[in-house]
Order: sequence, then C-alpha cells, then structure tokens
Amino acid sequence: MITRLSRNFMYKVFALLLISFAMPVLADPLKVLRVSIPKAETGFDPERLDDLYSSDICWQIFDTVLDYDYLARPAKLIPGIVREVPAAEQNGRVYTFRVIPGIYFADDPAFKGKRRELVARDIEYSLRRLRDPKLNAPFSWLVENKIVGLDELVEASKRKGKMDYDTPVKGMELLDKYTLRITLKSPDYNFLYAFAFPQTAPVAREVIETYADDTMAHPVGTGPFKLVEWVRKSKIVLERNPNYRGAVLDTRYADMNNEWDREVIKSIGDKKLPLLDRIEIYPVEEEQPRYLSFLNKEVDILDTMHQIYAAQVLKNDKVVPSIAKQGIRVFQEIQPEVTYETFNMENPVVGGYDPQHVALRRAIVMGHNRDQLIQVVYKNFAMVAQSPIPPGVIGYDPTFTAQDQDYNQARAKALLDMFGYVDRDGDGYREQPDGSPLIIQYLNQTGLQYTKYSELWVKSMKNIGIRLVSQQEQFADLLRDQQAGKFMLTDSAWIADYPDAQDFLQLLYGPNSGSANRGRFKLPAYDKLYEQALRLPDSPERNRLYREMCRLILPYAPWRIGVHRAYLHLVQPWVHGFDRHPISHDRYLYLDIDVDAQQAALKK
Amino acid sequence: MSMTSFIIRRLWQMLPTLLGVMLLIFLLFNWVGGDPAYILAGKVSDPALIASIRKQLGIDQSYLVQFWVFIKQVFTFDLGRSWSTNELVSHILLTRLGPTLTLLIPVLLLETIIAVGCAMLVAYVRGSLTDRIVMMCCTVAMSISFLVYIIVFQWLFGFKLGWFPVQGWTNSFWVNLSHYAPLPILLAILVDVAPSLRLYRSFILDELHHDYVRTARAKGLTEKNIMLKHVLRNAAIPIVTNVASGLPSALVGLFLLEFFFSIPGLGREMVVAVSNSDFPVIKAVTVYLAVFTMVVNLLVDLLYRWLDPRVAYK
Amino acid sequence: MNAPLLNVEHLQIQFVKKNHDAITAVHDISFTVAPQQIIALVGESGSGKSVTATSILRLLPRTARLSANSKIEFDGKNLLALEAEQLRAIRGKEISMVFQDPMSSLNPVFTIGQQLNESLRLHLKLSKRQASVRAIELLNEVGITNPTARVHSYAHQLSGGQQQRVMIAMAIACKPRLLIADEPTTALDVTVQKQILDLLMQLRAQHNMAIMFITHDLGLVHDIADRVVVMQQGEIREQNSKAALFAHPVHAYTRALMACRPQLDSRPMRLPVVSDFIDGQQQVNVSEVQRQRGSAPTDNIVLEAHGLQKYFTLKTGWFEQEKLTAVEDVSFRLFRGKTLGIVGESGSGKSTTALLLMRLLPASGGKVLFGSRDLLQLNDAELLSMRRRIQIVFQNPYASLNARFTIGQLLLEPLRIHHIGATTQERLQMAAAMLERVGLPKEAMQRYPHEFSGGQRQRIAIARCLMLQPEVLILDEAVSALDVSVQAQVLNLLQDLQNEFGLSYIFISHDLSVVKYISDVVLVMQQGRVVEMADSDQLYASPQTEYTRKLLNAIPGR
Amino acid sequence: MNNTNTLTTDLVRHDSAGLWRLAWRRLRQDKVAIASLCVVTIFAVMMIASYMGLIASHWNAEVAPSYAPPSLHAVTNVANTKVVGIANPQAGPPVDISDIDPLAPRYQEWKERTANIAHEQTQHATSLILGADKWGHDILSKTIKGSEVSISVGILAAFLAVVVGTLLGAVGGYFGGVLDDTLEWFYNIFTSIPYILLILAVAAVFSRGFVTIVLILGLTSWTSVYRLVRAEYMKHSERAYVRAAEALGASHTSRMFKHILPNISHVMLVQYSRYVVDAIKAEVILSFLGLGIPVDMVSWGSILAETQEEVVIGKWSQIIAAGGSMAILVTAISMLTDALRDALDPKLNE
Repeated sequence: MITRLSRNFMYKVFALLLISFAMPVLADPLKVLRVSIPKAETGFDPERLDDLYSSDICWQIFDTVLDYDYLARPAKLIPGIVREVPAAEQNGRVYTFRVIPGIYFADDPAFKGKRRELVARDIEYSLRRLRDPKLNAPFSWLVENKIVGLDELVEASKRKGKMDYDTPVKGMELLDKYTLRITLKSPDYNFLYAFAFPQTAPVAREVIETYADDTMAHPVGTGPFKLVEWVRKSKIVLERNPNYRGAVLDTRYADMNNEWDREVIKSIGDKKLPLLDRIEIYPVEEEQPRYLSFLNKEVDILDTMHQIYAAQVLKNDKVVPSIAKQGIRVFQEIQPEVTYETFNMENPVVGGYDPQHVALRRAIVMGHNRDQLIQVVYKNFAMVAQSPIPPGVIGYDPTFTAQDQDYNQARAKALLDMFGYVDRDGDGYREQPDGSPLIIQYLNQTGLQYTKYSELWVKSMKNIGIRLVSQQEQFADLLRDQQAGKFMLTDSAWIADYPDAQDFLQLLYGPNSGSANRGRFKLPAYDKLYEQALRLPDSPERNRLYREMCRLILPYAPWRIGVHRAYLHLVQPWVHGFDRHPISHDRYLYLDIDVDAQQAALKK
Repeated sequence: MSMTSFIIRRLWQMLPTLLGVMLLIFLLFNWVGGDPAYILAGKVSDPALIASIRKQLGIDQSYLVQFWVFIKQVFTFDLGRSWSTNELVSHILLTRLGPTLTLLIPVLLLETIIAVGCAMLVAYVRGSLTDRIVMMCCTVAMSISFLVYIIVFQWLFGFKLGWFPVQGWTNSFWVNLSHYAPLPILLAILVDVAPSLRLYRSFILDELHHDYVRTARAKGLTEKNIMLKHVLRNAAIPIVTNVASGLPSALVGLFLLEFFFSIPGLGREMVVAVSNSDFPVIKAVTVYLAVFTMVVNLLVDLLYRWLDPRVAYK
Repeated sequence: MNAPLLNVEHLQIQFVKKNHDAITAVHDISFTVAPQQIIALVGESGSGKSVTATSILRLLPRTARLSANSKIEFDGKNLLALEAEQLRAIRGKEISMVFQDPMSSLNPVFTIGQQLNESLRLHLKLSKRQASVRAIELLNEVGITNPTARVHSYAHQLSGGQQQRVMIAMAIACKPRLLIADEPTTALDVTVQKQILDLLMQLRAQHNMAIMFITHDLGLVHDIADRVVVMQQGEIREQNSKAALFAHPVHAYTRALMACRPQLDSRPMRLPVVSDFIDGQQQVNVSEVQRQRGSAPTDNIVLEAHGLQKYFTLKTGWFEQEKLTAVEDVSFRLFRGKTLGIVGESGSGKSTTALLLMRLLPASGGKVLFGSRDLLQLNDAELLSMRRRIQIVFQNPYASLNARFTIGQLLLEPLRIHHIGATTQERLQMAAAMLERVGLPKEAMQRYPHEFSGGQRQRIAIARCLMLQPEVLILDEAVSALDVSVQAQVLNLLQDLQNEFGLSYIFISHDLSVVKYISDVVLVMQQGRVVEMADSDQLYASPQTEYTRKLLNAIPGR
Repeated sequence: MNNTNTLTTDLVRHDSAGLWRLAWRRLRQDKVAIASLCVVTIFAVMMIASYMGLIASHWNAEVAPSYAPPSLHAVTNVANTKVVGIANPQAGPPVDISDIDPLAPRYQEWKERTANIAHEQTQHATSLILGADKWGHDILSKTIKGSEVSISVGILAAFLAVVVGTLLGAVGGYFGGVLDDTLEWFYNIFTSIPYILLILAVAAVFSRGFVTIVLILGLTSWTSVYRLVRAEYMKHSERAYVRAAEALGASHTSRMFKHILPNISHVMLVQYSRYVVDAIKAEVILSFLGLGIPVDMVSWGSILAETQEEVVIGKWSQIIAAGGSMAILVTAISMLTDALRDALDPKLNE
C-alpha cells in the first residue's frame, strides 16, 4: 500500500518536473523590466539607507526634494517635489523650500484608507529622523552641525533617550503647510545637494510609526513606483504607483551629439511617464551567473558589469560583433569615483612630513604598478586618476596632471637610494635608514577583488626592494582598524555623494581625521583653502582653490591616487530611454520597453 | 522503557549540550570576535557614535551579563537584528529556510533513490568489472572540487547549452521548482551521488555477508527477492539514519550552490553574514542549527528504533 | 527404496583468493545418503565438512570453484547442472538447511512469523492466512511454548535454543526429504544441545526425512547417526555405519580422534595425540596407567575464596538502577599442586570469577586469601608483585596475544615489567628456554602470533604466563577453542607443567569431560552461584544436585 | 644452532613478517594501489622539491603577457603595454610642485640617479605549457607551488585532527567514567554544529593565514576520529590481549599506547588519509570564500577561486591545471586509502 502510494507520488513529481521544463514562460502583456544588480539590497527605509543599490531602488519609490536632470552632464539639480530649486539667501545661509501642492503618497494601510498629501512638515520630519539617535542613520552627517538648533535638539533628545520630533527647531521654520525655511549655522553653497539624496526623501510619519521596526520592508513614497514583492536578496518587484503625479522628459540640457541622449529623446519624447508597469530587480552577487543570465536574456539591463568580462563585450572601444549582432547596447561610464590607498600619516614608518618620509611615500607611490592595475585588474576599463576629484563632478579639472603619481620604477628606486633606504643585509629587501627592517603593512578587505590589489602591491614593492605584507581582514575589522588608525597603508574608494569636488576634498581635510580622513593627513595650508572654498558658490574662483588643494597634496603623497573606474552597463535592444546618470544611476521612470521584441527574443 | 520517557530523557540530556553550544558560540563571537560597533557606525564614524552603539548593543556590559542576555535571546527566539540589513534575525531564519528546503528535499529524495538504486545494482554485481568501473568513477567524481563542478556546469548547462536559467528565484514555489531549482538540484545530485553510492554499497555488502542471506537462499528465494526484501530492509537502517543525520549539514551545505545561483537560502545567508561579519545572523544560524541537529539526532534515534527491532529504548 | 536420496561423487571444491591462488578445500570426495538416514560428517576445523554441506544447495561463496567432474545428485537430478529456478524449487522444499549460529541466520528485522510464512507461501503456495496458521502449528511442533504470541517476536527476543528451534521449524516447514544440519548445536549449551538433538530425532521419525549432520564432536555422532563420514583436510578418511565404525575404526585418524577426547570413565597419565597414531602406525595402548586425581586433607591451601560477589548495575531510569548479579557468594579452596575445575553453562559466572580473582574486574564483595593477604585489598604496588604469583590464560589464543608484538617481545614483556633478569641477553635466554619447554623452537621469537596455529599460540600464551614462575595459573576455557587433537596436546602439556613446577590450576570450562579429566576438585556453577563442589571422581559418580545430574546426562556419547 | 650464544637482541627484531609487512605484501599485489602510490609519491616529491625551492620558486615572476595562451615555444614577457586605461584627451602638462616640494632641493641628484638605474626590463623567455594567468605568471609553476601549500594544509590539518582525536578518544574510551562523559559532552557540542557551519563560524572571527587554516580545519574535524578511536579503545580495552597485559602488570600508559595503539593504527591511518582529502577540499572552499591563505602564497584553492571569473571569458588553463591536479591527487589518495583499508583489515590476518 505504502509503496504503491509513494510510487504514484514519484510519478507525479516526475511528470511535474517534465511539464515544467517543457512549458514555455507564460506571455505577460505588461511592460516588465528585468534588471540585475551586483550587490544584495538591504532594505528601503530612506533614512536608514547605507548601500548604493538600496538607495538606487529607493530613488524609484520616493521623490527626493530636489532631483537631478536626466540628461544634463555634469549633473544638474532640478526641483523634485518643490516648485523650484531654492535660491541661496543671505550668502548661502538660508534656503526656502516650496512644496508643490497635490502630491500624494502611494496608498497604504497606514493611512487608514485616506489619501495622504505630501506637505512641508514631511521634509522637516525626515530631516529630524535622519538625526534620530536610535536610528544611527549612516547619512546623518548630511545634516550634522549645519542647521541652527537641530544639533542642540539632538543632544537634548539623546539625554532623554528618545528623539524629539515635535519641539520646533529654530533653523527649520514651517512658514505654511507647503513652505519650509531652513537656516544654517554658516554659509554652505553645497547644502542643497543634501536634498537630492534618497536618504532625505520625505517619508510619512504615520508609515514610520505604523511599521516601527519593519520600515525597511514598507517603503511608502510619492515616486513613480511602489514595492509589491520582496524576496530578500533575490528579487525585488516594483510596480507603477497609481498615485504618482506624472512627469515628462525635460530635454533642455540634452547633448544632441550624444547617441544615448538622441535615443532617449526619440523613444521617450513627450510621453507621460512612467511607461513601465513592473520592474523586477535581481541581486546576483556572483559575477559569472550575472553575466551569463544577461546573455541568456534573463534580464534586460546588466547594471555595472564586472570589468573582467568587459573584454568579451568591448574590444578597442568597439562592441564585439557577437554582442552587436544581438543589438545589445553598451553604455560606458567613467564613474564619479576615485580609488586610492592612503598612508597613515601618524605612523612612524610611513607617516611624517619630513623629507625622508616624504621620499619613502613618494617612492612607494611611484613603485606601485598602477598601469598593471588598470590593464590586468580593470582590463583597461579605468582612467588614471590625477587628483582625488573624478570626472563628472563640479570642480573636476581635466588638464590637471600629477606626474609624481605615475608608475616609474627607476625614479622610485633612485629616491629610496638617495634617502638611505637601501638593502644592508643582502636579503633583497631594503632597510630603513637607521638599519631597522622596513616592512610595509598593507591592509585591505577579504575577497577576490581585494586579493588582486594585494597581489599587485606585494609584487610591485618587491620589484623596488620593499617588503610589503598584505593583511586581509573581515569588513568589520577593517573598518575598525581604519578608523582607529591601526594601519600603515590601506585601500579605499570614494564615490560621489553629490556632484561637487568638495565631497572628495573633505577626505584630506585635517579636522576630518579619524573619520572621513582615515590617513589623518593634516596640512594647514590645505585646511585653510578648504574652509575658504566652503564659503563660495560654484565659480571659477572656487575651482582655482580646488586645483590648488589638489596640487598641495602632491609633494606629501598622503595617498596613492588610484583610478577612476569605468563601467559598462549592458542594455538589451528592446529597452529604450536608457541613459546612465552619474549620481542617481538608473532611473526607471524614463525607461520604456518594446514588449513584443522582448517576448520574441525570449521565445527564441 | 517507554518511548515517551525515552524522549523526555533525551530532551533533558540535550540541555548541557545546548548550553555548551551557546558557550562556544558566545566565546567565539563575543570574546574572540571583533567589535561590531564599527560596522554599525557606517562610512563615517566618531568615537561618540561608537560608544553609543556599544551601549545600545549591550557590549559594554560584563561577559557574564552578555552571556545571560544571549541565553535569554536564544530561548525567546529573539536574536535581535542583522547588523548589515537590520532585518529581524528570526525573520531571516524563517524566510531563508523555504528556498533551502526547495532545493534540499528534491536533492535528498532523488539522490537517495538514485544512490540506493545504483548501490543495489553494483552490490548485486559486486566484484565484476562494472562494479569496479562504477566505483572508480565515483572516486574520481568525488575528487573534483565542488567549485569546479559549479563553475563548469553553470557555464555549460546554463549558458553554452542554455537548458536552464543561470540564476534567479521568485516567491512562487512551483516556478522555483520548475525553473530555477533544476540546475542546482542536478548539480547537487551529481556531486552527492558518488559518495552516497559508495557508502550505501558498503552498507549493502555488509548485509550480504550476513548469515541470514544464506538462510534466505537456502529457503529458495530469488536473488532479486533477497536483495529487495531481506538485504534492503536491513541496509535501510544505516541508510535512512545516514540520510536523516546528514540533514542539518545539508541545510547549510548547499551554500555554494545558493551562492552561485542566487538562491536566498540559509547557506548563502550564512556566507554573506560571514563576509559582512554579521554576527547576530551567524550566531543565530549556528545556535538554531545546533538545536535542529540535536532534534534530528533524537528523531534519528527514534527512527532507528523503529527500523531496527533489536534496539530497545534505553 | 535402495536408490540413494543424495549421491555425491568426485566433489572437489577450490577457493580462489584475491591473488588468484586457489586453495583446495575438498578433494574429490564421494558419499551417498539413503532416504531417512542420518548421516554424520565428522571432522576438525579445516576438514571441509561444512564446505561440503553448503555445496549441496550451491550456497558456497562466489569465490568457490567446483571441478568439472563433481557431481551432486539428489533424487536422480544433478543439482550442479540445474537452472537457478529449478534449484530454487529444491531449496527449502526438498532439501533444507539449519546453520550453526541461529541468531545471525535469522533476519533480525523480520518477525519469525514473517520468515516462516515466506517459505510456506513460496513453496506450498499457501494464502497469507493459511500460512500464518501453519506457522503457529510448526512452532508448536518444534516445542516453542505459546507459539501464537511468539510468531510476532523477533529473533533477538528468543533464547539461543528457541532460535535454533525456529530455524528447524523453518527447515521442516515444507516437509523436506533431506535436512542438512551444519553444526546446529555447537553454539549452544550442553543441556540445550541435548534438547535440540532430541527434537531432531523426533522430527525425523515424524517426517521421514534424511538428515545430514555436520559436527566436530564424535560423542554426538555416537548418539544419533546411522552412518558416519570422517573427514580430514578435505578428504574422507573413513565412512561406515555407526556401529561398524565405532567398533572397528580402520583409519588411524579415526582412531586418534576417538582416543584424543578425554573419556569420563578413564584418566590416562597422558592423552594420546593424533601423531601417536599416524607416525607410530601401530596400535596405541590407551588406558594402561591411570592418573589419580582428588584432594586429600593434607593438601596445602594456596588460595582461598570467601563469599566472592560481583554485581553489575544498569541504569534503567533517571534514578533507578537495576542490579545484575554475576557472581554470588562463591567460596572455594585451591590446593597447592592441584587443579580446581569450574564447570557451568554460559552465563553461570565462571569466567567472571576468574576475572575477579585476577582483579581484572573489581569485586563487589568477598575475600580472596592468597597466603595471608586478601588479594582484593591490595594497593597497586602490592598488586603488581602479586601478579607474579598468579596468572591467567584466556580462551581465545587469537585474541589474547597482541598481534603487533613478536613472540620475543611478548615473552620479554612480563620480565621487563617485573624487572626479572638483569640484561636483555639473560631475559632472552629465559624466554628461549621457556619456549623449548612448551615445545616451540626458539626461532619462534622472531615471529608474529599470526604465523602460528591455535594450539601453538595457546602454548605461547602459557609460556608467557610461566615466564613469571607463578604459583597459580587460571585457565579460562583455555582449551575450548581448540580442536580435539590439539586440545589433547595442550592438556598433556598442562599436566606436565603441573608436575614439573608444582603449579596450582583453576581450570574453567564448559566441557564436562575435559574438566573431569584434569581436575582434582570440581565446582559446578549455575547463575553465579556454586551448585555443588566435590572431588571430581565423586562428583561425576554421584552428583548431589538435580542440576549437576542434568548436566552430566546431557554429555553426548555418554 | 643450539648454542645459546647466538641468542642476541636480534631475536626481538622485526625480521619476521609483521602485520605491516603483510599488509604491504597484499598492497603490492593491487595494481591500482601501486599506481595510486606512485601518483602520491610524485606529488610528495614535487611538494618537497617545491618546498626546498628546487622547482617553481619563481612562481610569482612575470614571465609572459596577461593570459598568455599555452605554448611549447618560448614566450617573452614583453607585452603590448602601450594602452593604459581610458585616455584623457584634455590632459595638460604636469603641474609644477617644485615650489612646495620638500624634495625640491635634491631634484638634480634624483634625476641623475634615475638615469643611472638601468631600467632593466626583465625579459624572461620560458615555454609555458599551461599558459599564463592574469599577471603573466606561469600556471605550471603556480600549480606546483599551489600543490605545496594545499598538500601541506592537508597533511598538517589532518595530522592535528588525528592527534587531537586520538588522544581524546583514547583517554575517553580507555578510562570511561566522568572523563569520558566530559569528552562526550565536548564531542556533542562540536557535532551539534554542522561541520561547514563550524568552519565558517570559526573562520569569521580569526584573521587569515596558513596557520589559521590548519588550525581551523584541524580543530573542527577531530570529532570523527575521536569517535572511532574511542569506540576502538572501548572494544580493545576489553580484549583478551589487553586483559592479559593487565594481568602481567602492565601500566595504563603501556596498555593504552604500547598495546592498544598499534592495534588500531590502521584505523588512524585510513582516517588520516581521508582527512587529508577532506582538508584539501575544504581549503578550496575557504579560499573561495576569501577565508583562505594570504595573498603572497598560492594554493589550489586560491587558483580555483580565481577561475570563477575566467571560464566565462574562455580561459580554461587554471581551472584545468589546479582542478585537474587536485582531482588526480585526491583520486590517488582515495584509491590508496581504499586499498590500505582492505590491506590493513585485521580480519585478513586471522
């Protein structure tokens, strides 16, 4: 009896398996976009966001107060949910936000069946929430030590153990239902960028309080899409938000010489946005399956493809025939990002500002084979960085060329010889001038990609006779040791939070030592220029200051300035309107899909 | 001794082991492991923030207090939240189990059926050339790294031949089972069958050496009957207990597959947690899998007693 | 009915080893079995008797090869030429088998009812219900009490005797014409053995079947067989009707076998051994001078046990324990230069007593006086020096010698432990002398135990004990695992050594004839208690208790 | 011959066929075992040669362009290194920093010294049977060097596991009682946590390194040998030969290690070679997860970890070299283990 039953069951299982293999994917008449991202998301509570990909997804669900124009390069701020980009009043100390009336949140049980309009109070609430001590918001620095009265409120709240969301703050005045005026402690012309972060996107207080600890899974915004399904770390499904106010493409800043811009204008034109019904996002952490699934047409956009496969797609700046034949479009982007290795300026061996230690650092910098880094690790999909400022941000100067960061073994060796870093015991490795051993410790993270960096460092240093040992640590330990200054040389990278050079130059600002300035570089001349630049709006004068700051750091070589990585984003032929934005990345609002072509390709 | 009192006694005996497991994990993560405050502090942090996080996590307390808190957490199924995603750890455990089981159950079923079937066949022709060749193939198959299998077969089946999707997962069990699971399942079976086949063959051969097989022959039973009835029924005891006691390891053992095929299972969660130093998740997965292991061991014992009339409840 | 039921001709069996060498187990033997006849195949280990028996139903392992002219005819059909299906129709139906170890021969995971039904339904095509009814009848027939309940039992829930009864029930289920019983009683106690033999006799009468009985015990053969086949080293030495064979044994080996075994009614100074017959090629006079055994009031006591006790505690619940009594109130005296025999069936506590005396197990109570000291109270250092004076030889010579040591290392170890002999050279000479004394060449010292036969190994074990020149030697079933002919040699050696060194023996055995032969005083144990103790001749002549009488009655060939 | 003077200590020498020798005789008849033994020996020799720096000592030298294909002809490492990333068309002249440079006073000396240092462009010419990896390292040398580390990890981790397992198992099995209960508790704790989980958990808190891997793999896998040895000790301590030794007055240590240990050494040997295989395999997984050896070393695991991104771009050399040599060695060890187990089976000696 039992055997008969189980046999029957097994037949059924087999039959099911067979059917499912044979069954074609059911045709879906909706416009469904499938995207693959290289890192797992963490969740969708704007104020809690830390990682890039969760932020990008939030950008589809929430409206930021200010936004970036889709086509303008470099990135340009445009109004989001406000009438216009606030003007800098009182030399950049006061900003007034006027919310457009009639913007509604997506429906949610938290609103108890009522439509919920977005008001100025929501912006104010979100800014406070970013400072909630309980939240430990990673991006709280956006509004730290800036708004009059807010820091005091936070201190008071910390003492009470609970964030005060109700006591009025002097620097955040609600002039009326739709108007918020913010007053800063000191002039800051870059302050408005803080409002083009998904982290400051307004959220409804009812929603936050309803879902309490589970806000990551319940994003309720005013943006074009809403979250409908979430299989953590595997699948995120967005669908059109019926309450969305609608938008049209702004073509004023388009570059008609750019084929991508032309395609966007041609295919999107003045259609009412969004055009997509549904977006399925697949986080895939392994590179092989991610790449293969795109070639298999399982996804429509391969976001940020790994450089290792770049040569399969692009050869000598041309799309390889096999890819081109399929109509796949390849978007090449130099990211507004810089990679670098920072020395610990307080370390007795590599730190210090005297000629001997300066010489050591500069020799190490010149000895590091950055050319090979670009050729082998990045497959030539990277650009040599000349300063901390990457292309695509305001203040980038393409003419700035730092010769002393170029790879040059002979110069490195000569410099070491000159300052007494020579091999005294004949073991092939140099000692310090006082005869003590010279061992450089290179600290980075565990992982395949980081292993390559380490391999290159070990190799390069061996070639100029310096013993370098690599220490790979778990991410947490790495952060701890970096913050605590327990390293000699460590690996890092910084991607633009907002499109201004200040975001990068702060990484060497003396008072930021121990936090953003991990190498604890302190140069009074540099700090003075940095503070001057803060008080200036975008202007040639400010750009001059930026350039001088970049020049100032070169002799002291606190960094091995690395590269600006280039990435390829692959787009299937049936996807229209794609134009990668340097800051806000993929905006599904502006995309369209040719469903017939997509289905036809799948059937093949 | 009755079954109930046997179970009660065994459950009682689990307590010291559980305590030991908790102590081990506590020592590893709260004592040897690093300071978690830095992960939570994020990109830019200052000492004040670190201190406040330490206070919030309770790691400024004495180890004894921390251990007590940990024990309470384990028993109330409240291990806090993941440090990297802020997701409830209990929620992680519950939601990641489904995908893992979607893979694991077909793998276990098919693998056992295939392995036992083949083992019976080669045991039947033991000593023959077929037997030797199959055994040789098993040894070779077992010697190739799992990593190599996955890399090559994903490329081959997923891409070159295009038989299966390369990666993906949905909320629908049937879609998962029919679309996304077959290739990982196939791979798991491919890798697991060889060692199981060898093991089961040895179990069956052991049984074949027993005198009762001779008795059955002397009775005039057919070889097929002897194999399928007498031998299999006896060999089933070690086979079933082997499969069952391997269950806990299998839950995380598929982590490489889950990793490569982006299946949001327990194993992948564990690996991701390890690379992010997400201690609450690692601790929870470890403790609860240990509990699960103990429960499975108890069930295996009961199963064993049920299968083997010789063993009494003592 | 003159046609033989079974006709074996030119049977030759070889076993092929892994390296393709072949060992011949049976050399060209021929014999016949008449209907309803009981034929006994007798021989020592390695004689090929079991191989012959298993070859009839073609149950030999795959490595076995039969020569081309071998023939096994049953009822006119050549079994060796049958198709598998035809053979299966004979197996269990026409010819059935009972094996030596009933426990392992029954499938542990099926109830005995299920296993009985299997044959019944297969061969007699009974329905499930009919088979169940018949199974109960069969169990009843073989003397299982409460068969209705027993059909649902598993093999391990039955005693050894009951298991063998079940095996027999299974064998006779289809009323076979030939029952092959391969040492069916060897694993059983002597009293149980008798019951099983009686059962077989009774069944033969009821079912008119022939029985082929394989055994190493000539005494047993004498009790049951119609015809006897004596085998040695794969060849038939002699076959004849029982009466003729016992009256006029022709072959030297047969005569040797008969003589080697100690008899209850005589105690020669020296037991004859096989070589006496084979080498001498002449009639050996067996019973000229009789050895005198027994105790006298003047004997010195060398060791004395008082109320020896041993309990094992079993944990049965959280707080409950169950006490199992292994030895209860055992007292005896051992006289210098004499042998104390301890007999009993399995589980009687006789081996436990030996371990207690040696302090290899802690006793639960009692005293063991050795000289003036209580052995059980000695501390470690005292115990060590006492170990020189009292030694033990175990049953299985294969297990009691460390396989990784050479004989030299084995013999030198006690000397090293007890610091006997100043130099290795001196110790080696002592070892060589001892080896020669037990009848082994001194070159044996370089060899490993596995290179020796069982009898030789037991000599080595004895030699090792004697290296310490003990006063008391405990022999725990020391000759039970040996073939009769070898047993005789070792018994002779033991007697010689006793004479030479004045040793006192405690001789533990389940074999009543051997105990009678070698002991001065005999102690009978049952379930951990002493049942009876007396001088051996007196005890065997006039047993005082019911249990002793039962034991003595069960001795085969008596 | 009868002269007692010939009795020397020679008599206790193992001249006769001991069990090991018998096992060896049986093993010698097994062709598969001998072939496996040869393979294992070749790897062992290779490993030792590599350890002593006789071969593959320059595994990390750049001898060819990145991903040079396999070739029997000599290849030079002069690569077409002209292109370095994406060019910046607007690049200006180098900025002058002489006014702020602490090194400015010595610019002239620097320039001269630089000119004096012959920029030796290392021009190796090697035939690359297996091609080169991404850095232009010879894959053959890398694989050989990798085998050194992988096999060492296997040997050492397995040794550690067997030593720990045997000691604990011997103590627990021989003495029993409270000691055994405590060890059993310990054992239960370790086996309650699935093996791979335990490795991951331990690896999560310790820093990288060769020693760490050996410790992680060794200390997490002692359990099965403990279990086996404990069972054997329980069984053997009841055996007659141990009883006999006790009766002769042999001490506990003597009984545990002189008597019992040699008798269960075959169990340990077989278990040891299984552990070697397990450890070699586990090292691959650890390396894949980035928990493996440090970057200035190479192992099969670290090579295989690299290959995950190479297969798709059609670079098969490394996966074939490392995966293949690992498969060959592990197969050989496994077959040898099987043959050893059969040859050492104590049943065969009776």
